Amino acid sequence: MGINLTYIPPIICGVSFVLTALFARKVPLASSLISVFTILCSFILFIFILTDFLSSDLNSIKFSIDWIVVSDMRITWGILLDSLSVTMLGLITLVALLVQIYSISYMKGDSRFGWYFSVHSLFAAAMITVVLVDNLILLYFAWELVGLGSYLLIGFWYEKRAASEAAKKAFITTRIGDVALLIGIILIFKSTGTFDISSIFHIARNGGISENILTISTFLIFLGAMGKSAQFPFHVWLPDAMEGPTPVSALIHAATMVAAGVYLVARMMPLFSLAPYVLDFVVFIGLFTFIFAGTMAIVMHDIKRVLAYSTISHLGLMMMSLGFMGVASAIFHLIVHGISKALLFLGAGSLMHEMDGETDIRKMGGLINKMPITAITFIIGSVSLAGIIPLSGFFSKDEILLTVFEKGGILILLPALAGAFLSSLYMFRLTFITFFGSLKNDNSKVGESPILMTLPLILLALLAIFMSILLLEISTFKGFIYFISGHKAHLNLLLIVFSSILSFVALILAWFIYIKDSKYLIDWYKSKMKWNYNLILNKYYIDELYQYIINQIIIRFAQFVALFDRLVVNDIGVDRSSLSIRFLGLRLKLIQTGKMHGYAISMLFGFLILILTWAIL
Amino acid sequence: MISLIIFYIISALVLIGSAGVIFSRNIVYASFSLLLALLGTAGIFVLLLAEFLAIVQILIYGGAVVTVILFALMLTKIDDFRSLSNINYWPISAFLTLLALIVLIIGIYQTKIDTQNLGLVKFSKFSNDLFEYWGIPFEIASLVLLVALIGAIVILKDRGNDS
Amino acid sequence: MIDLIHIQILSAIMFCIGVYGVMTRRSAILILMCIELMLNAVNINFIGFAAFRDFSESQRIFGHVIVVFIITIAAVELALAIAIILRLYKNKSSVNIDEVDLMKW
Amino acid sequence: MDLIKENILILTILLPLIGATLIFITPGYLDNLVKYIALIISFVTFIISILIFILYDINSGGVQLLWDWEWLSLKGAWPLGDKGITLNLGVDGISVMMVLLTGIVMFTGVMASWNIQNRSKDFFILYFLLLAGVFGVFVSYDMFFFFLFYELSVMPMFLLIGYWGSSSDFRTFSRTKEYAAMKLTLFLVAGSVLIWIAIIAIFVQAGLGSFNILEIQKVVDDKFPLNFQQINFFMIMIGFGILAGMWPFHTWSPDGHVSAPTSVSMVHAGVLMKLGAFGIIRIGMTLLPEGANSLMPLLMILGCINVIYGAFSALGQTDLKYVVGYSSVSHMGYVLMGLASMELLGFTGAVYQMFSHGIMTALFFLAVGAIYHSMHTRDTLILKGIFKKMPYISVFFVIAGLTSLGLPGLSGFAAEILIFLGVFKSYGSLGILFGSLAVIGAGITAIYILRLVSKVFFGVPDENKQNTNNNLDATRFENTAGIILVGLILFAGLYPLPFIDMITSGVTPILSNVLGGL
Repeated sequence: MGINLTYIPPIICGVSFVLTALFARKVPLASSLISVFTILCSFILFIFILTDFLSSDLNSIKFSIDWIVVSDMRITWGILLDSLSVTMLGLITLVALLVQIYSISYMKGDSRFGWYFSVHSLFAAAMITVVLVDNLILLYFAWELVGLGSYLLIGFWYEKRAASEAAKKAFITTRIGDVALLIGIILIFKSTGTFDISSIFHIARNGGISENILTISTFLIFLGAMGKSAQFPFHVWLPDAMEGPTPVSALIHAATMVAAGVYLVARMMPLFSLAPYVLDFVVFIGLFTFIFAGTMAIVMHDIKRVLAYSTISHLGLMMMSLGFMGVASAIFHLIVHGISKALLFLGAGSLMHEMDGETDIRKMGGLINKMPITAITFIIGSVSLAGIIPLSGFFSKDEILLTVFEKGGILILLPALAGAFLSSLYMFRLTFITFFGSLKNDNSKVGESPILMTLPLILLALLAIFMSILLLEISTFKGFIYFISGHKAHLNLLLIVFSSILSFVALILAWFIYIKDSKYLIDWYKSKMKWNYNLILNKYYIDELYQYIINQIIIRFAQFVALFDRLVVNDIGVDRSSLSIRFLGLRLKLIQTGKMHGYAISMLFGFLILILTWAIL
Repeated sequence: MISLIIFYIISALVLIGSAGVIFSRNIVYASFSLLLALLGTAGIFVLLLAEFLAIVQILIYGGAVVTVILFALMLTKIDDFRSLSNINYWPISAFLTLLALIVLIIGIYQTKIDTQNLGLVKFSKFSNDLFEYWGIPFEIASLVLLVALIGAIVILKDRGNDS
Repeated sequence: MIDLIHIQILSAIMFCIGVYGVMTRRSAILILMCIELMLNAVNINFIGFAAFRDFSESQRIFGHVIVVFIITIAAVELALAIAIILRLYKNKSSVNIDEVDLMKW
Repeated sequence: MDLIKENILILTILLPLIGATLIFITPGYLDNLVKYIALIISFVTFIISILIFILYDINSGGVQLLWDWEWLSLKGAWPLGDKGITLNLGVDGISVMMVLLTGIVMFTGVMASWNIQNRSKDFFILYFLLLAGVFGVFVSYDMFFFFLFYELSVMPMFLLIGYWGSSSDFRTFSRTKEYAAMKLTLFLVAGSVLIWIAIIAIFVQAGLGSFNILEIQKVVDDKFPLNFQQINFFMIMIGFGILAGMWPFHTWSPDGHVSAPTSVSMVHAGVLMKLGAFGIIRIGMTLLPEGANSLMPLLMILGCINVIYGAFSALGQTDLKYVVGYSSVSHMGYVLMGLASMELLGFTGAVYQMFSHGIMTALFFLAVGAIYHSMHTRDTLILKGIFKKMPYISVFFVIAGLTSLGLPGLSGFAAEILIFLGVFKSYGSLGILFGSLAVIGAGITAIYILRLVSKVFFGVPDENKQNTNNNLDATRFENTAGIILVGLILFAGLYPLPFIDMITSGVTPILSNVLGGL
C-alpha cells in the first residue's frame, strides 16, 4: 500500500504550511507540533514506500492530476518513483524530521516561532515535490518554491541587515541559475513537445533532439543545478546564507536544497550522457569547486562558514562524480554528506545555542569537557567527512574517487586527491580548534544542550557511523550502488590505502599545527604567502567582484535606463514634442490678425485650391 | 427672342447696379446702386416666371432691406467715407475673384444643361408644399426671425452704466 | 429664348462682384450690401433652375421654397448685422472694419 | 433566473451607472452613506461578474449571453445601410475573464478608497462612471459602443487624477498631478484618434452599414484586402498599444500611477491597461486577421523591449510607485509578447497574464497606497523596516512582488510559463531569442523586487527619518481587499485549470482566424 500513498507527504506538508501559517501567531507551539507531526508521518510513509518499493518490481508509478491543459499541451502533477527519488525522499524526510525536532528546543522563545515551522513545512513540501515529480515544469515549480523556503528561512531574522541581504543574495543568485534552467527546460519542450521526464528520455534516446539543442539545454539545466548547488561562479550565496538560524543551515544548506542541484543532474543523467561536452564541463566545474572551496574552508574563522565552504566543496565532489556519470556514487555521497553535514551544523548550532550565538572558532576551545555529547557527535561527523576509515564518509568519498580514477584517469585523480586532503585538513582544524586546546575564560559557564537537541545529534552520529553498511551486501540487499544503478560496488585496495594515508597525514598535520600549537608552519605561510592568505581570507574577492558588477554595472545601467526614460523618452520625446506643438501654436496664432479682409481673401484662396485640387484629381 | 433681349437689358442693369455697389465712392450712391441691382433681380424673377418671388423680392429687398441700410447710413457718420472706400491690396482680390469667376464659368460650361423649356411653378402647388411639406422648417424660420428681432434689440439696448 | 446657362453666368458674375466687394470694402455697411448681392446671386441661380421643366415638380418647388428661406435668413442676418454695426459705431464711433480686430490672437 | 441570465451583461454596465446616480442624489455630507452605497453596488457588480463566469458555458464556447438594443437605426436615412448603430453585448472566454477581473478590482478598489475624505461623493461618481466604461468595453460587440465606452473609461481618469491625485517632488524633478493627468489623457486620446480612424475605415470598407463586430467578421475575407488590413492593424496596434503601455508610448503610465489615488491606480493598472491588449484582440485580431498576422513580429519586438526596458527602468527607480509602475510596463510587455507569439499557448498565457497582472498590480497599489498613507513617503531610500510596523500590508506587498517575479504557486507563474512556451515555440529560432529575453526579464524582475523588499520591508525601522506617530497598519477594509486579492492570486496560481479552460475557449477561434490568413 505504500507506493500508492506517495503523493501524501507533499500534500500533508503543504496543508501543514497553510494551517500553521494561518495560526502561527496565535498558537506557536501547536504549529510546531503540527509541522513535526506531518514530517514524522512523511517519514513513516517513506518507510512503507521503501519496503513496498524493495519488494516490488515497479520502476515508476504514474499518478496524474491536470495542472494546466491548453489543447494538446498538458502539464500534469505526476509522480516518478524510482530508486533515486525514493532515496532522496528518505534523506529529506529524515533530516527534516530531526532538524525540526531539534528546532523546537533551539528556536524556543523566538517571536516568530510558529512562522519558523510553517516555512519548514513549506520547504519540506516543496523539496519532496522536487524529488518526486515526473514533469520538468512542475519540477521547476517546486524548485522555485524550495528557493522561496530558503529565502524565507535565511531571512528569518529579517531585522538583521545581514540576514535580509543574505536572503536576497541567495534568492537572486539561485534565480540566475533558474533562469537558465527554465530556458533549458523550454528548449527541450520546444523540440520534444513534452515535459514528462521519462518521455523526454525516450525521445532523446531515439535521437529526437538535435545535438545542438541537447548540448545547450543540458548546459542550461546544469547552470540551474549550479545555482542551487552553489557551484563555482554561483557559490557566493551559500556562506552568506549562514545568517539564517543554524538548524536551517543543517536542513537546507547541507542536506536538502543544495543537494537538489545534484539530484537534478542525476535525474537528467540520460540527457547529460548524450552531451559529452557538458559532462566535461560538469567535471571541470565540480573539480574546481571541490578544491577552490576547500582552500577557503581552511582559513575561515566562522564555524558555520567553514562548514558552508566544506559543503560547497563536497557538492563539487558530487558534481565531479556526476560528470563521470557516476550517479550512484554521487548520490551515495550526497546522502552520507547530507547526514554528516547536518550533524555538524546541528552540533555547531548546539555550540552557538550555549554560547549566545558565538560563531568565531578563535573564541572557542577545549569545549569537549563542557559539552561532551555535542563534542563527540561533532567529532564523529567531522571524522566521517574527513574520510577516516571505517566511517561512512570514507566509503562514499572513496567510491567517487574510484569512479574518477576509472573514467578520468590519474590526471583528474591527483587534483581530486589534493581536494580530499584539503577536506580532511579543514575538518580536523575545525574540530581541534573548537573542542581541544585550552578552555577560554568566557566559556566557563557553558553546559550541554537540552535533550531535544542532543537526541537528533546522537541519531545522526549513529547514522554517520553505520551508513557505510548500506554499501555492503546484506542478504537480499545488494548494496546501495546496486540499488541506484544496478551494478555492484567494488573496491580498489590501492586507492583505499592511498587515500587513507592522505587522511591520516592531514590528521597528523592538523594535530601538529592546532594541538601542539607549532605555529611555525602557519607563521611561515602567513608571512611568506601573505598575499595568498589574504586572497583566500577575502574569498578570492569574488563577492566584491559581484558586488561591483551589480552596483557599478547593472544598477548603473538600470539608473541609466531610468534616466534615459525620463530625460529622453519622456522629456524630449513627450514633453518636447508637446512643447513644439505649443511653440507652433504661438507662431501660427499670428495668422489670426483679426482683419476681416485677410480672412475673406484666404477663404477664397482656400476655396479655389480645393476646387482646383478636385478638378485636377 | 424678345425675352432674351429683355434678359440682357435687365442683366446689364443688375450688373451695373452691382458694380456700383463696389466701385462707388459715395456710400449713398452705393446703396442706391444696390437698390437697382435688387430690383433687377426681381425683373429676372419675372422673366423666369416666378412672379410671387419677384414681388417678395421687391417688397423685402427693395423696400425693407434698402431702407434699413439707409437708416444705418443715417445713424452713422459717413464723413470719412473716402478713406473707407477701397483698400490697397485690391489687385490680389481682383485676381482671386477673376480666377474664381473663371473656375465657376468653366464649371458651368462643363455641367451645361441644354434647355429652353421654361415653365411655370403653380402658385397653389407652391403654397401647398410650403405649408404642408415644409411647414416645420417654415415655422422654425419664423422662430429664427423672432430670435433675431430680440437679439437685435438686446444688442442695441444700452445696459445701464456699461459704456 | 433664355437659356439656363445665361442665368447661371449672370449669377456667377454677380456673386463674384459680391465677393470682390467683401474683400475690398472697409465699411461694414458696404460689406453687408455685398453680402446681399451674393445672396441674390444665389437666389437667381435657384430660381433659374426651378424655372425649367427638365426637373421634377417637387425639385422646382423646392427651388422656390429655398429662395423664400434665403430671403428670410437674409432679413434675419441683416437685422442682426445692422444691430451689431450700430453697436460698434456706438463703441468705436467708426464703422471701419479694419479697426475691429479684437478677435485676433 | 432567466430574466437575470438574459440581461446580465447590460447589468454590468447599468449597475455602476445606477451606483453613480444613487451617489449623485445622496447628500455629500453623508460621507459614510456614500461609501456604503459604493461598497454595496460594487459588491453586487462583483457577484454579477462571478455569475457571468459561472453562466458562461465553456463547452459550447463562442459568443454567449447575447443582448442587443437598436439604439440608432434610421431606415434609409443612414448613408450606408439600414442597420445603424446597435448596442450588441456578448461575451466570449476572454471577456468573461476580463469582466471577472474588473469586478474584483472594482470591489477591492472601493474598499481601498475608504480613507478618501475630500469630496468622496464626486470621487465615487467618477469612479463608477469609469468602471461602467470599462465593463462596457469588455462586453460590447459593437465597435461604436466599444469606442464610446472606451472614451467613457478614459475621461473620468483625468478628473480622478487631476483632483484626488498627489503631486510629488523628487530630488531632481517633480511631477504634478495636473501634469500626469494631462499627459495620461492626451496620450490616450491620441491613441483613440488612431483607433477611431481604423474603426471608421473598417466600418466603411465592410459596407454593411453596421458596426457589429460579429457581422463584420463574416465579410472579412471578401472585403478587406491585405494592404487595408495592415494599415489598419498598425493603427489599432499603436492606438491600443498606447493604452497597454507599449514602448515608447508608455511614459504616461508610470507618471499616471504615481499621481493617482490608490484605488484609481488599482483600476488604472489593473484594468485600464488591459483594455489596450483587449482592444488589439477584439478589433485588431478579430477583424484584421491577415494584418495581425503580418505585423505580429513588430509587436513581438516592441513587447520584448517593454519587458527588458521596463524591468531595468524599475530597477533604477527610487520611488515605490514608480517601481510598481514600471513593473506594469514590463508585465504588459509579456502580454504583448504572448499575443504576438500567435501560438495557442502564448495567446492563452497573454490573456491569463492580463488577469493575473490585474489582480497582482491591484494588490501592489493597495499596499503602496497604504504605506504612503501612513508613512507619508514612498522613497525607498528613506523607508525601512516596514514589516515591523505594518505586517499585513507588507505581506500583501511581498506576495504581490513574488507574483510579479513569477514565483510558482502564484498566478504570475502560470501565466508567464504559458507565454514563455508560446514565444519559444513561435518564429523558429528567433523565438528562442525572444523567449530567452523574456525569461531574463523575469530574472531582472526578481532583482528589483527582492532589492526593494530587502531594503524597504526588512531591517529595523529608522525612527528618525520617518513619521512614526502614524504607524497604522491596514484598515479593516484594506485587509479584506488584500485577502480577497491574495486568495485569488493563490487560487489562480495553484489551480489555474478553470481559468485556462475559459480563456482557451475564447482564444481558439480568434487564433485560428489569424492563422487562417496564412
